[in-house]
Amino acid sequence: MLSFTVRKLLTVVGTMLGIAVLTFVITNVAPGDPARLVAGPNATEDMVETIRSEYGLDQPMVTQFAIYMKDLVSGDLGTSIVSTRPVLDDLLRYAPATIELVLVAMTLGVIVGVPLGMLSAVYKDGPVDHFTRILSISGVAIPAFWLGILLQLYFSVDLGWLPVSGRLPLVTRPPEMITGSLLIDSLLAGNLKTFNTALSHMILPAVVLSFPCLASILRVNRAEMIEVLQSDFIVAARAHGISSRRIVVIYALKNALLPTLAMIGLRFGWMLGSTVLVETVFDWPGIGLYAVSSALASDFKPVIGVTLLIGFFFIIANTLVDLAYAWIDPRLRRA
Amino acid sequence: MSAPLLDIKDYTLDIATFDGPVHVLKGINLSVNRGDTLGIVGESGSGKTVLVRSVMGIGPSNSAVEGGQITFDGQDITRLDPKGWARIRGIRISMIFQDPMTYLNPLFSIGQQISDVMAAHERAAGEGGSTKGARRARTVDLLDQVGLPNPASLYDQYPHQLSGGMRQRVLIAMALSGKPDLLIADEPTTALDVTVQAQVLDLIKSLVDKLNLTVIMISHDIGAIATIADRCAVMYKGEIVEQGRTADVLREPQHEYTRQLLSAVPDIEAKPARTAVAAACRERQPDAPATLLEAINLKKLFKTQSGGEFSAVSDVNLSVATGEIFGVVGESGSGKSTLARMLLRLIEPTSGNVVFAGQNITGLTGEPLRQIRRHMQFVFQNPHSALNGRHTIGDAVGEPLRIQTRMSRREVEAKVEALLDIVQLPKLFKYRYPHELSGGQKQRVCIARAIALNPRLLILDEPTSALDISVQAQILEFLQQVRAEFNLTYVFISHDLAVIRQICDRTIVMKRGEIVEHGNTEQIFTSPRQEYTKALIESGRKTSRAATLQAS
Amino acid sequence: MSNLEQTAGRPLAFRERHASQLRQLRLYSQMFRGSFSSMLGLTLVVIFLILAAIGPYIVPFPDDIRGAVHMGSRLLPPSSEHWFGTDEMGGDIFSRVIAGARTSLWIGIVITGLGALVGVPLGVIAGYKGGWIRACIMRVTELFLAVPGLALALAIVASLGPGLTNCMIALAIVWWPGYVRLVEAKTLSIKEELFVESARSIGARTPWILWHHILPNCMSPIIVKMSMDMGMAILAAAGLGFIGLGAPPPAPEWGAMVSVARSYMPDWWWYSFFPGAAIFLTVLGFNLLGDGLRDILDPRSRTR
Amino acid sequence: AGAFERTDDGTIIVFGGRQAIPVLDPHVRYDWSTRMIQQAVYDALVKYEGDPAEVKPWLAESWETSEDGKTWTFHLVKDAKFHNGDPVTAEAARYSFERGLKLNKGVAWMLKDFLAPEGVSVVDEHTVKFELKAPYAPFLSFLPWWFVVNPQQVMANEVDGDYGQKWLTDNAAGSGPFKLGRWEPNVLYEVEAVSDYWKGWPQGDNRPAGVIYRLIREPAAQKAALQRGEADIVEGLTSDDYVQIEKVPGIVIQDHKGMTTFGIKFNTQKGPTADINLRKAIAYAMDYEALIGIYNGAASLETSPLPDSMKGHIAVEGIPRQDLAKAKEYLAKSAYPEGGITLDYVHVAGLEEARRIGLVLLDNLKELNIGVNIKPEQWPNMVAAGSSVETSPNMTSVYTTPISTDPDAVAYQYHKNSWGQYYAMAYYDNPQVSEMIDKARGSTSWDERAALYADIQKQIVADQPEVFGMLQNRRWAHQDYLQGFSFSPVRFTGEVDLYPLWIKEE
Ligand SMILES: Nc1ncnc2c1ncn2[C@@H]1O[C@H](COP(=O)(O)OP(=O)(O)OP(=O)(O)O)[C@@H](O)[C@H]1O
Ligand SMILES: Nc1ncnc2c1ncn2[C@@H]1O[C@H](COP(=O)(O)OP(=O)(O)OP(=O)(O)O)[C@@H](O)[C@H]1O
Ligand SMILES: [Mg+2]
Ligand SMILES: [Mg+2]
Repeated sequence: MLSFTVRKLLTVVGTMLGIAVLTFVITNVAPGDPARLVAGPNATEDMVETIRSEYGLDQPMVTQFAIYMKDLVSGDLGTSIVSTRPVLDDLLRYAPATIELVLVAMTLGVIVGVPLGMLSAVYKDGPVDHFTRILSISGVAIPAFWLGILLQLYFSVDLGWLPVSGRLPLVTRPPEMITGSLLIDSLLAGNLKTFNTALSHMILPAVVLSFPCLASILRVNRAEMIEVLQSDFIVAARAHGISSRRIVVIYALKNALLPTLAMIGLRFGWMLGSTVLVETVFDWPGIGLYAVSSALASDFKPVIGVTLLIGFFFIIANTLVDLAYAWIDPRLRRA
Repeated sequence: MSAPLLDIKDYTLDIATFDGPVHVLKGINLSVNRGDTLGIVGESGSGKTVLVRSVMGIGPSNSAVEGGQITFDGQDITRLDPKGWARIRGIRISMIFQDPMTYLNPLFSIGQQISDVMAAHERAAGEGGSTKGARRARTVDLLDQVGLPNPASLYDQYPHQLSGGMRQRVLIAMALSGKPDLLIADEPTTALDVTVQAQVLDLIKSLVDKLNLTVIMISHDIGAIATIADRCAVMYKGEIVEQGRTADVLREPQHEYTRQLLSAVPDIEAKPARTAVAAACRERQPDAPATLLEAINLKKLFKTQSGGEFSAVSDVNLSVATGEIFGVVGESGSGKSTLARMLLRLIEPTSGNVVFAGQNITGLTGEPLRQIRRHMQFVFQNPHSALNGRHTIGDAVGEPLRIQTRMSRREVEAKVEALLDIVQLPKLFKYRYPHELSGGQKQRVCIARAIALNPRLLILDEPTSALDISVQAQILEFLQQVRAEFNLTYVFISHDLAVIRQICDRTIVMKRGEIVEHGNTEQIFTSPRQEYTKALIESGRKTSRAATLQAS
Repeated sequence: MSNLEQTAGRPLAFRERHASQLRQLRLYSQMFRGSFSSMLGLTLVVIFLILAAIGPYIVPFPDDIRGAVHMGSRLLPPSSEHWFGTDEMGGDIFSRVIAGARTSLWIGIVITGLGALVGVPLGVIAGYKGGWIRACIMRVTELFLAVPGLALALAIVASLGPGLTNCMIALAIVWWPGYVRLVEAKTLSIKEELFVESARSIGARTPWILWHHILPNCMSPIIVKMSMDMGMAILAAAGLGFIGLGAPPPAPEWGAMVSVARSYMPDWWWYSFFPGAAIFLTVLGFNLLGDGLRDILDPRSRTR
Repeated sequence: AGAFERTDDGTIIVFGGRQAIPVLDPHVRYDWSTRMIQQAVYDALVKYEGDPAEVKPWLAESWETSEDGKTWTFHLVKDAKFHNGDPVTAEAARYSFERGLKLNKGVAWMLKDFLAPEGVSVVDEHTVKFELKAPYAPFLSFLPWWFVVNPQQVMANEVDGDYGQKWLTDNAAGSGPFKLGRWEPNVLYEVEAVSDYWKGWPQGDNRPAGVIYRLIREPAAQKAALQRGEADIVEGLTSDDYVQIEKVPGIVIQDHKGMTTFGIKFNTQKGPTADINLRKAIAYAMDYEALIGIYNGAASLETSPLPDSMKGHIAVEGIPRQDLAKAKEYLAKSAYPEGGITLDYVHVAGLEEARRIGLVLLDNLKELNIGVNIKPEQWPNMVAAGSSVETSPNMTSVYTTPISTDPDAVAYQYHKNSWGQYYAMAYYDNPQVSEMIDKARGSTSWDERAALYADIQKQIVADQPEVFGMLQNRRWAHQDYLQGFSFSPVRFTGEVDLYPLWIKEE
């Protein structure tokens, strides 16, 4: 068990280093010059030079890379040249918003997607099935940013039911930060009103983010359910007189859940990636927005940082999925 | 005698397919009385499974009953609603399935699956649920009854932790948990080892006697039917062509098909009339070396998943003389296929040497290896997967020619047609795809492919075990013909002792990767030296002798 | 069988020789036609292809495609003259949306084409060769797969600078690993098939096996994935265009159009609605088509 | 309902802006959003106010200049104090200038060529003296942007001799009318009113309790926020939105003529645009009315390189207006009489109007058979490309907001010394003009300078290093209950003086 954990840990570290190398190389293929941006429009060449040397941008690329990797090993992700803050601080500040959003969206995707997938598999070719199939294909095909805009237009502007963007109305003081999740923190603080407003801000972005995920979970679960329902052991269970309900909800679902779990893991990473679009549309102060604004300013340390963080979350998610796999599937359990 | 327990009258069933409806069952008439054991035999695809599944109400989804009815215990169950089925399925009629590997849910423990069935039955019977503990006790009891060791600890184990035979016992236990009036067993032993087959058959037989069950058992193995069933029915192309007391049917088959079937069963007791092919062959090729193939201390280690090592073949020595048929027998997993693959260098031996026609081929790579492969060919166990589904038969047969020779396209075409002729397939087949051919035809294609380059040695890895008995007989006979025609030397692998006895000159017996006995085939059969060999022959006899005994 | 023997004497007609293939095709087309969603997908894709081919020649305002300015007719709502209304420069949105089909088709083809071109050979090699070659290829692939594509593409375009070409390069860079994984997995399983061993036993060389046995058997999932990816690539490119890293003006690129149009919400809703709908329908079409193809070509891997 | 929140202290105004404030340090960064908050929490010796902008006494109640124009002495008010209670002294002022010059970031460029850190000295507790290396006429016009920080606080938070940069990034050590409140980078920034601000409050008891600057990146979201009453004042709507929202009752549009000039800079040294005839041809082909149209009328055409409200501005006669005949005439004289070339037009990615001007240009140049390749670039990359003659694009759209009201602020952009700067992407080289600029900035006599600037303007227009575009109006939309809005053209786009704002409650 110990060696297993150590091995796992080593792969995680290895992958993270790999991602760091990859993103560093990628973001440095063409030289942008963020120093100019922060130096201001009128800055003279020597002022730009000051900033360059302060951030080590005047060093040869190889040296910059060596320094970056050295710092990285000691947990330092470098400094954002735009915000002048350590990237790690910035990430810690913005990550909770993203994580909260992604988790809510994921939950939404799972609690809607799995039962719907199950239903449409059971009533294959029925009206429910047709509806969910349209839903699932649309979900994957619809541009998230466009859907976001349309929903904003309808629910916020036309109907005025939900706020347009942001995490909280600005006059609302956020609850004391404990977990970083506004929903949980406001509940912990016993502030239902804040909870409700935070939730109302969450709804649109979470729906937009979860839609494609919901769709693919639904799709996988449906396909798996159909396949499992035709499998020999389900036939056997039927032949042995086990009730259809039990067969579907317990026997088949558990088997279908395995590939669904894999999809959930996959989609988790994907969702983290799409936050760059959704957070832009909804002005959600998370790492996606941070990445976009940094990328647009050619400020690459934060971009690398965000990529690393997303990669890290993704690995964590996949590890969790693996654990869940082992928990569900006795064949994978170790002695 | 009162009314039969199960009565099938003029039952006709169609299955809708792309090409229109297929008449899978045509006017089936069958009745089973309480306490009867009925066996159904018939070739693959004759409709046995569809028939018994219809009795259970779990037939193919796109099927339509065209006529007739099925009556169970006086009740018409042809068009029963789900509620009605709930009272019958699994409780009054229950079923044991063909392949124990796929009929158990891999994610639930064995005990859980069995006690679920019990709970379902209690609910259906309206008895109200018994406690979990009570169910557990009964489950353990049942597991004990089907002869499983250590039933209490088995309760919490998962299917993958059990061997095939154990799983089949679990399935039997599950089928018995509802104390059914009628038990249907669909080829309960085909997926199992020879030795295990016999045990499971014994178990079913003893249960039938002990619990006074009414049983329908399907098999294409006439021996198995003869062991268990006192009545039997023969199915052919969706029809029941013959039924009656098993002994009668076997002794005096009425229908042409039955006769054919019976004559195709290889007889382990029969002393074969061997033609002296080997000698003739050597005569024709006096310059050929006496020993064509030799294996010296061959050894193969596999890495297991847990990181350890597993010896699939250890220290095997053998020598095959030119022109002989060299037999390899052994139970499943004894390393036969691994050995064969090593002989051909399809997998690398961990150590040891293979000498072919005086040349050590162990170290060969690249071009020399390719050249040597012209002379030794392989016929695989499963013809269904040995052909690439995307190539036409013509492509498949022509492939070795294209790879190994410089023949022009037209020459290849001509040769392919000639080869198809040799294996007795119409020339037009070269435009067909494998899935359009029957198993026997596919195996012929494989053989055509193997002999395309005029090899000297053919290694046949259970060439008939995936085929029906009647087809098997044809293929065996055909192989003999080809051998005579091409001066071939065979290494013939099989777990079917009767087949081995019929055609092999010399034989080795393998157990867990080692040769436990070798020598003249007849000698091994008449006076086996090892316990293992004896047991192997004995269990082979069990199924086979019963057939012949009752027939004679 | 008897009539088969009769015909054996004379040379065979095309129809007879290819009876099997024809039957297969007929089966496919029947299955395909039987599914409403597949047909819908096919229809959408065909419309899209037609528009990409002849769109620029049939639009009412061809000048507007290349960014003509009509300050007099800015932001007009949909009307009989301007079916989809006009944009902030007085351009006819209908014309621009139609013309965008070609841009999108190009994007889709380049990205999936490059992705497959790089990914498939690597996947086949990794799957078939095994050993350290496989380890190397798969490590790199997994590395790419460990970072969500959009995030990585964003970083690449940001570094290369915005523009359609860079956008396509970036997406191609993040796209190939998907093919490697698909093909590698498929190859691994095909490699174990008996027919491959059978080919080896008759002395086939590795390239022969890869080309004649492995690749044809990988083809179905590759085709399915490529048809799906056409849509997904268009979607991803539109996403980058939306962030402002895609095609520069006045190229009629749907994502970029939505991006600009976003500032004109909600009063000028048509501006963002139609390009967005075009993306949606196109991607939907390719997805449905891919789904339909999968059902007939590769029914067992319906899960992904 | 208004967006403002009532607290015990009064109301809190909500400002919706599109740009973040990553670094607040007044000597490190400035852009409009940053400076708006800097102006709120810090004081400088002097302050710009009014339209036209004038330099008003602030921390300095009076000042005098020596005869040679090299020494400036400022007398500080006695009652000014920092937010922590420390008095604002001459030493604080000196320290702040030293800090700004030594850090060599942000504002440093304005003075560093004329003022060394040692040139600032404390005369007495309330008097500070500047000794310039050479007379520098625009000196005073830069001082409003040199904010005074509290040396005690800064030095207390110094790490590794960084002059407290790290700390000042999101803390403040000022004496201004507001102090920092909630500070959530990338979300919102709050400043709270200092009730006993040393200079008092013009709106008296109506002064707000504070201002929240909320980041709303999307114009559509901004508009929605305004309409839904989630913001009291917003900036950065699209031109069409301003037109639209003007009709909404309860919303007021501030529309003022600004100083931000727009020009399409040609690369005058390299490529086809080195040919003055081609440049003239393009300038005459341009549809100037469309430039106004893009802003829905909220802009005015440039009549000179200098913005209208700048001292010394003259309307240069004969500045090109659209005239296709003339354009073709010039084209015929150029090296490309038939056109047939394609020129790059680079603009900052995301700048909507610049993009649209590119479209107009593209449309107009079709007449000359000249193609236009519109290339959006990230700002840093564009600046990097522009920093060398070789890589500077054929045409670059450049907005420049002069940092002060002194004509030198714009004229110097055409000096050869400015080469390498983004606003000098034209690589304009006219020794005569450079000489006149040098002369004007060294002179202490306004009349002499005015004459020089008039000549400079005429000569630059004649040389056509750029297409002289328009001055865009500055616009904000706010609720009608928001009072005290005061415009000054010298502020950046979007920047508002928060000090006089207040909310009128019914
Ligand atoms: N779901 C189905 N759809 C179409 N055809 C089917 C279906 N199920 C069975 N068949 C066809 O019905 C025929 C009878 O099949 P069945 O499974 O009963 O054969 P079997 O006698 O049990 O063969 P085996 O010995 O191989 O088990 C076969 O030709 C088979 O192809
Ligand atoms: N590639 C492999 N990796 C690991 N173990 C293997 C591999 N191939 C075979 N084995 C193991 O080696 C043993 C011998 O296998 P082999 O296939 O030779 O048996 P066999 O006698 O041919 O059995 P059967 O009659 O079922 O075909 C088995 O236990 C099998 O699990
Ligand atoms: Mg069967
Ligand atoms: Mg084998």
